Amino acid sequence: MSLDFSRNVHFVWALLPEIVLCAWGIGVLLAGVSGRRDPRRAGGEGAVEALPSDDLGWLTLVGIAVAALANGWLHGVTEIGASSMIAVDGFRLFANWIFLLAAAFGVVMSFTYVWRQRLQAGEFYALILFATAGMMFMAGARDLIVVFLGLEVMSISVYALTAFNRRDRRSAEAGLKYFLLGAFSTGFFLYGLALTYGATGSTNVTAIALAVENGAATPGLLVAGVALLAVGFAFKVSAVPFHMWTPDVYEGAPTPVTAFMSVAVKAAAFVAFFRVFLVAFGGAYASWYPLMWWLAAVTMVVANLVALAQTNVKRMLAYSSVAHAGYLLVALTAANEQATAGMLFYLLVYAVMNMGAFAVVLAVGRQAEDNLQLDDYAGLGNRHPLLGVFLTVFLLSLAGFPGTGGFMGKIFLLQGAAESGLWTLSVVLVLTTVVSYYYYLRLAWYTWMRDPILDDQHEGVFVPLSLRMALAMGVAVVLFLGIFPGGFMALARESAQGLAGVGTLLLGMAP
Amino acid sequence: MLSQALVLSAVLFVIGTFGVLVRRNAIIMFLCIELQLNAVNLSLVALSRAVGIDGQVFVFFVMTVAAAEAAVGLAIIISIFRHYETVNVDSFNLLKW
Amino acid sequence: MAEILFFVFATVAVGSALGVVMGRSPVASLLFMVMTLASVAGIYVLLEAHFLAAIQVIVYAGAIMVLFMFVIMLLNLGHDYQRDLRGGLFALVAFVVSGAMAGLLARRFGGDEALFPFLEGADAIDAALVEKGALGVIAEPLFTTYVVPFEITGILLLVAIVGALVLAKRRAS
Amino acid sequence: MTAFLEAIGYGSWGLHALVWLPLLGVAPVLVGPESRAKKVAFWWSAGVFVLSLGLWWSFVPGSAELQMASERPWIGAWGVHYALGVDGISLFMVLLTTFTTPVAILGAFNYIQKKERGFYALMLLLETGVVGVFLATDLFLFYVFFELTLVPMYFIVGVWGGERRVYAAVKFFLYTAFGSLLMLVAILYLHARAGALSGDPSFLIADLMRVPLSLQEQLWLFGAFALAFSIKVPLFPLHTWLPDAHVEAPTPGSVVLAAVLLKMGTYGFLRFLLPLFPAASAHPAVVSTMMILGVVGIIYAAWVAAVQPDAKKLVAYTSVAHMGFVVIGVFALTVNGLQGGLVVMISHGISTGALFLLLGMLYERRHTRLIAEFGGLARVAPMLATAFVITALASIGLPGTSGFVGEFLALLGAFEARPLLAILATTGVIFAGYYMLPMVQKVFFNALDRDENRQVADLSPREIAILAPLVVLMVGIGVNPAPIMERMEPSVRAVIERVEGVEVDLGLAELGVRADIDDPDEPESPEVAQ
Amino acid sequence: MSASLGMFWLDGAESAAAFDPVLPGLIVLLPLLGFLANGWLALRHAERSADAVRRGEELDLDTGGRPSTHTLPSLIGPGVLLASFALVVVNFVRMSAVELHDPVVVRYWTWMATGTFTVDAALQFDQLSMIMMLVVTGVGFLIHVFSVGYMKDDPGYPRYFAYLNLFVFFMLVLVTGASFPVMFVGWEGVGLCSYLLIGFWFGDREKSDAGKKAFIVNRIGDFGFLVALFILFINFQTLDFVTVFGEAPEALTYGGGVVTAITLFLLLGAAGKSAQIPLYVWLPDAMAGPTPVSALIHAATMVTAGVYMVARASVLFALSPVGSVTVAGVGVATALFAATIALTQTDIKKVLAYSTVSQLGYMFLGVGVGAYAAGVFHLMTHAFFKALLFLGSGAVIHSMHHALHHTHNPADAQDMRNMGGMRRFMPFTALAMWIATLAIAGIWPFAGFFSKDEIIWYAGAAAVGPYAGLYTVYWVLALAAAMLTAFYMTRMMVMTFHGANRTGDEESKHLHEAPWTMTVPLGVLAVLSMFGGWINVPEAIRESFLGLGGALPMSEWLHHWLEPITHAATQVREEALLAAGALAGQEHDYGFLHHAPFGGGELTWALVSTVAAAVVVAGTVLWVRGWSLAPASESPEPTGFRKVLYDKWYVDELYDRIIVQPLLAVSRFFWRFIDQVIIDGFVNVVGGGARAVGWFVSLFQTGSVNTYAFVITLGVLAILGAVVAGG
Repeated sequence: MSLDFSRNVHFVWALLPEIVLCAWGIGVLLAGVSGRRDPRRAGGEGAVEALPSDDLGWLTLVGIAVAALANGWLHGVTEIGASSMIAVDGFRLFANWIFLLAAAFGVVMSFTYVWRQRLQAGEFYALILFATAGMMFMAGARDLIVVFLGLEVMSISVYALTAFNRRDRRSAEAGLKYFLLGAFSTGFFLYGLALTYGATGSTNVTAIALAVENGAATPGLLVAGVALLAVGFAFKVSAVPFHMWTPDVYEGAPTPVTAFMSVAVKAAAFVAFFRVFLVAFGGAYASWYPLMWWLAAVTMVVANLVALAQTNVKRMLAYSSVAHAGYLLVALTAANEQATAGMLFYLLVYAVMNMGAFAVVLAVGRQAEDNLQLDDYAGLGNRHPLLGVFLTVFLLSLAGFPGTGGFMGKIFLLQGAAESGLWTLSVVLVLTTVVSYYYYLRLAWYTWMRDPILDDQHEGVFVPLSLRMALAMGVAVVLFLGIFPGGFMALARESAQGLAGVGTLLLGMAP
Repeated sequence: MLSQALVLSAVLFVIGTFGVLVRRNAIIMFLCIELQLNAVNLSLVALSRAVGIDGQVFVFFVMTVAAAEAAVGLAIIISIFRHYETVNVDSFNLLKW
Repeated sequence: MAEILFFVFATVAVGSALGVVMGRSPVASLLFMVMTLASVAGIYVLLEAHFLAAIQVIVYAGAIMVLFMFVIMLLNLGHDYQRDLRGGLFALVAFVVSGAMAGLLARRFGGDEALFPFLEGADAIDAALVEKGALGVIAEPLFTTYVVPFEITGILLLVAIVGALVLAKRRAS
Repeated sequence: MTAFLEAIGYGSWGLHALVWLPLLGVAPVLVGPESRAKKVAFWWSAGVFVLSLGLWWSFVPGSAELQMASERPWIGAWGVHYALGVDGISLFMVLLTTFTTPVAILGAFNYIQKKERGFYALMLLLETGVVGVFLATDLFLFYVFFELTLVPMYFIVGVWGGERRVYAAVKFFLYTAFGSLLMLVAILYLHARAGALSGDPSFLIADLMRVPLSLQEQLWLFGAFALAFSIKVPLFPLHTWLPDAHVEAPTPGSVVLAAVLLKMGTYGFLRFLLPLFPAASAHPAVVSTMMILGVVGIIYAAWVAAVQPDAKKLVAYTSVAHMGFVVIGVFALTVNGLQGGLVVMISHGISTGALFLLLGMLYERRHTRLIAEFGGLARVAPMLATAFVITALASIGLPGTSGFVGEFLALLGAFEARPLLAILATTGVIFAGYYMLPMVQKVFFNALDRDENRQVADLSPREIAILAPLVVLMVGIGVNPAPIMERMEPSVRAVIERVEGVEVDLGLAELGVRADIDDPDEPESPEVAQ
Repeated sequence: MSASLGMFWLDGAESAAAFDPVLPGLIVLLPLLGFLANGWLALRHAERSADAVRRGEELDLDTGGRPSTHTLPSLIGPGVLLASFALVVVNFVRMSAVELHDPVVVRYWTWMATGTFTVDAALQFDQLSMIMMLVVTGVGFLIHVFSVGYMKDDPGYPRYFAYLNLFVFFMLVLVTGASFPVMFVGWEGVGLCSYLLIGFWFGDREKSDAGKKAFIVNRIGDFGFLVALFILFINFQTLDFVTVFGEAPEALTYGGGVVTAITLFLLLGAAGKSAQIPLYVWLPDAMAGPTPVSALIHAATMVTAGVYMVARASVLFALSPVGSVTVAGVGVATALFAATIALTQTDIKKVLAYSTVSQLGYMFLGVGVGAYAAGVFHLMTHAFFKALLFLGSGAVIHSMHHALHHTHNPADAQDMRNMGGMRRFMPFTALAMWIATLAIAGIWPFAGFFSKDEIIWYAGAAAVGPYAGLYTVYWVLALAAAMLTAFYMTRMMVMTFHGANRTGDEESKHLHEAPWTMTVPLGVLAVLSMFGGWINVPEAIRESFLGLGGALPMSEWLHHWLEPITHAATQVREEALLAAGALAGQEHDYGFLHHAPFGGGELTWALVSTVAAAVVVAGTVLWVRGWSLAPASESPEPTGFRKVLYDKWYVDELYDRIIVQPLLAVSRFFWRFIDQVIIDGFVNVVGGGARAVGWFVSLFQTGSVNTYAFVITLGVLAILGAVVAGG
């Protein structure tokens, strides 16, 4: 099927996955509030034996599956005619897969958590679905205003999700911080949007690109707009120095939410970041290239160094996710097709490995916010060997070790950097990777090389079957991507083809 | 008048920013953020004079967003107030370092 | 005339914006905020955005600010007033930083219309205003070109409602 | 034998089996009961060793070509190949690995008391990694295996190690990872250059060798590669991870570490550093630097070893000294030096591996490694003492043992290149006695004045089975190394010709023409000849 | 030996014009087999005794059953030596039957082959190696036999023979190796055996230390040896003797830097092995080993390896006057220096040890002055009389040990002050040792007279070419050392065998003559010490020699026998001297050596020296007998210069102070400071620094939203600033 956006109804087809998700979200919401289930009755903390009824969760999963079907269907669809606000290209669809994957993983992780924490399941799952829809809007947006609105749908959902656990002060605190700073950064983003609009006369990515390349854009406003938009995106991808919220929010948010947003929000922000900067501002590469260079370098260095000092595992993983943003920024700095494909591939791998790691954190935390300190992981490998192995694989992948998807992803990014001749940045990347080894390995050594703590607090680590399967699949995917990355790499490469590659044109500008 | 309006919006924006930096009261911080959004709206309107009507449409969207944010944001503030009995952000420091 | 009005509005806007920041109580800040919004609405009028000016006053100053007020009342913040304005070095540095930012931004807008040589300019808009009316000029793109964003705002509001509902509900136990 | 191997098609699947069979063995080890893990692992690795022996016969001596080579695309878009092959250099490294692994596993039977399944699984995983390193003919594949070896070793040291095991494991890991990651950037640079040159990216060494690089580039890349390999070797002053890792590692870990992991560094010199960056390798300043570092390593490590109170640490430092011989041999860039270096690698693998096994046996008996705690053991454990003395002598290069052949040739080769440095290095012969003999004396000789030592048991049949083949090899290679050397000579010669032919290559490359190094008819410009 | 076998080898010798060695490999292999057999027995025995030790019992040879711990080693050990010796004799006879000019090289397999460097596992049979093999296997066999008696009750009996056989194996490899590397195998191998045998009683810390010291000091020499090899290799591209020595005169410049370097490094190697200044210090300590070991290794064979090597490489030394004069200088200095120390020693084995060092110095002097045959000659005679002296002293110690053991007297069995009058208890030993003493003192017509006087004579006569002045000094010093030798040897004999017995009344009852296994070798060696020198009677005195005159087969037989080995060197020297005009006016027939520095012919000086030595001997006997000696426990400490000599000029202390301790200190410094503080410190600082920086930066994460917003604003400012400034 081909879509012609001169007919508005075609937007329905183009946005089918989003629509499915939104509709399903409303459905889940209604199912949730129809009150068949009383969370207070269903169980409580301490009652581990009885499995909760996960029906809402499964319902959500079905929704995600339907959206996935729709997304798959879109692969066979082509755009014709003038480019519209909504892109139907591989880039968007690949990103959608990542969001859906993350959402599904997040939902599976939440099953027991929602029940143990007595959260309102309907709203919870609905917000996940809405957030996912928001991300999809961002990924498909070819108009800054759609990016902005997608961003807001996503953000507001995630703000709510972060503060969702009303019984937990940390959750509320995280929610507040996230919200205040998020809104603050939205201001910058919006300002950037306004200036870009003023400079180029449009918010459509294609139109902006045209204006920028023609030199028609007002340079004075454009650079300021670019800078402020970069700030907005940098905040969402949590690049240093706009990362300050990340550790606090990741630590405080409910673990499944942390897992979800550490992956999906970052992915969505990056996808939009790439589309806006590579397509719209491709012609102004020279002006934002040093910006990204420094942003990437500073992010990698600071995040990895600070992660060294963490003793809280969630917080450590938060810094780790900041560091990964740095790696991805290298791809943005390289700004070529290879790097873009690498970014997509990396995000895919990152989604699996990071959520996997958080899933283990969740299990060790007894489906709650317990046992988050490094010390609590002492001897985990002895008590729960399989969990230990899973954690180790995910950590190795995060560290970028051969045999895991993380390695291939990193190589992909480095290849992109190489194509643009970013050798210094590559060196920074690998050196900071060495630093990151330390803290990933530290978790591994607590897991395997310390004597287990045997006390009540560490009893009751409980991994429901669904999560267990998800973990196993995650490990399998991580290893598969590490050993046979070819297929997905080809897909990523194909998906990245739609975006212009500008980096290679400007070789030799490396500072 | 366009330039002046833009300058004014910049000034308002920066005042909002400054407010976020120096106020401890979460609600006032949020107010300052609203001020920023408002400043952006002003520049959008001003630019729309030069660029086209789209800018005014955007203002419409921004207001919606502001409203949505206000709803959720205030809810979060209420939620946290229930824990701390205050909205002073310096009190919220379970999460740090 | 317009120029003078602009400067009056601008002065009031900046003054009351400063009032928002410096206000001694949340309620005071809120009222200053309303004043700012109103002055900006005035400038909207000067910029021929009449519909937005109305929305600004009705929705923004009227509805959203009232929501703020409710919350302030609800949390009874007027009484737990404390000196929440940061002072000292932090404020000084913040001021310098903000000032620098303002300078940087303002420098961009130095010249006048010369900034936008390629644009149709105000005349086109004035023409459209005459043709479609203040409402039509916004409504048309809103429901044609921007129908997708418009629908997204629907989702956005839904999300906001759900979120607010979940978060502000009384504690479960 | 050769006919039999041909009949079963060994040439086509042998290498793949050698790489992947150990990995396959992880499954039965993990699935079976804890108590059987060690036996399964041992017999499995012994089977791999038997299989690897086929290499000896199916390898055709006298050829510098890669043999049994195969390649198929792995990651097509980047030109990454799953390419394996064996030549005279890697042949012995592979055999050393497959030989060492079962020996080390056998040596672990009593030492490893907890989480046995995990341990033996990691040992097999490690074997896969190391064999892969030695067989890979694709730089990317090599790097993957190179890094892959770190993880099992990290856990072997960290989980089953001594008191400061975590410190040692992390130090080991970070040190080596630091080097190899920088090498990764260099690899990618090389790859980018190769891709830009031919338009068809490839990581195959053969393709990368065609990339014309300026001297400047070569020096940079050389630095990155050399750093990675030098840390692995380890070369002074990058060696401080080694004593810690060795002391803390469990016996089998130390054995594998010393016997094969360190060889990955020097193997990297031979396989990658010299052929890929011939101009940099032959650069006088580089040669001098590397050789000086080697010499310093020899002397410095010997001295430091001599004052160690911990026997295992002592042996660890001797590794540094021995690898110094390899380095000076390799960077002498002479046929003698390179072959000497290779023989030292083999010899060091056997003798130092044996020393670690022996120290492990001592540790199992006395639960200490402090030299001062021992004394007079020769009276109660004559077999142990005999084996130890023979091994120690092989280690310090007594003629008639493998150590001598290697060191002699390495020094000879070094002398051809840098006489003064070689003379300094030769003092290592003296200092070898200076560190080794006092240790032997204090442990096995002197008075048997401690009651704990009086009860030390002699070798068990299992331990004899471990040590006997090692001792036989030490003496066997010492007496008749020729079969080994005739197999490695053509490959070594090819490396040297590559390095020596470089200036031709460079000169023409600047004119946009690439000289075919292998073509002997290529006219050489006169200034190149000298 | 059956007649048919006899026919076989004689046939071979007659029919073939060339020398065709009989079972050459077996000569070398037999001791190795002996080692393996004995080694296996030793391990078995050690296993059993280890059990005993664990039970807290004492070791006993009977533990393992006498046959396998004693009888078998007693048969195997000397047996393989006897067989080897027989084979050597057969080959010697066959070699003497033919005119052999070029060495016969037997190749077994390629040892090392790199492509540019090849060395075969090959043995070389020529006149020199034949002489050496005769000495090694012959004297070796006698000492093995002696050991059977001497070590009879030692708990390590089979191990002892295993080591001894291994030693002979390596010694044979050393003397027959056809290339420098193969020679080096033997060279280090004997060092190893020396190490093992010195520390044979390893339970004793000091003995163990002595073994270690020997090995390490030897390794210093080996370092020199190796470097010499490297230099040789780059000049010849091979290390085979035949090629190197064949090409040397053409390939190397006479007196050039290369050959000088080669010879000096070789000298370092030789000095290590042959205990010359400055590396002699290990040999006196090596007396810690069983006495037969001292006789075999540290007197007769191993320590002469350096002399053998110089003789083997005579061409090279001839090419380097500097090298030669250094060799000679080191030799004579050692001879004199060691002799002075021997003057005051009271330990019988120490006296002999320094005497050995001193005599080795003579040999070095010999090969240094170009008298290679003379050096080898002295090597041979020295093997006889010094082995005899050691074995004799061993018999005495054995006896003393028994006596002291019986009475549980802790006194030192080796201290001569505890002896005295021993000839009454062991007359045969006394007689044999007197013969050896006269031989070493250089009294006509004992073996030592011929060999030592020849060396001294050549030293004097060498003062015609380069460094004539130096050679003259050497000559004087050598003469002085000869007198000292006569003195300290006589002193030793008198203190041991004459005067009153000081062992103790009770103890003296247990002193007795040694068993036959010990006395028979003494007897044989005594005969050799008597007549061994006659194989090389100088031409000048042949006619008058004992009136035997023409009855001797030939004068200077050894010279002629070694002619094929040394002629190249002699030729080089002569040509050089001729070219320099140094031989102008000299009669030029066999050699160039006809006059001593102060005039007088060979005969004159022979007479002078023997008379002088005889006078010293006689005088000493009278003087020392007059001393009032007391047992060691009652003797006062020596004082003054005597103490300096008694404490060996404090050389060990000096070495300890300037080499060993500084080395240890530097090593510790390297470890504790460079390794742990600098390098590891750097590594840890980097690691710790990273963590500290991380910690510090994390402090900005105050938890306050204002701060976060502030940082974000700073970031915005930075970005805006950069972009605005840039754009």
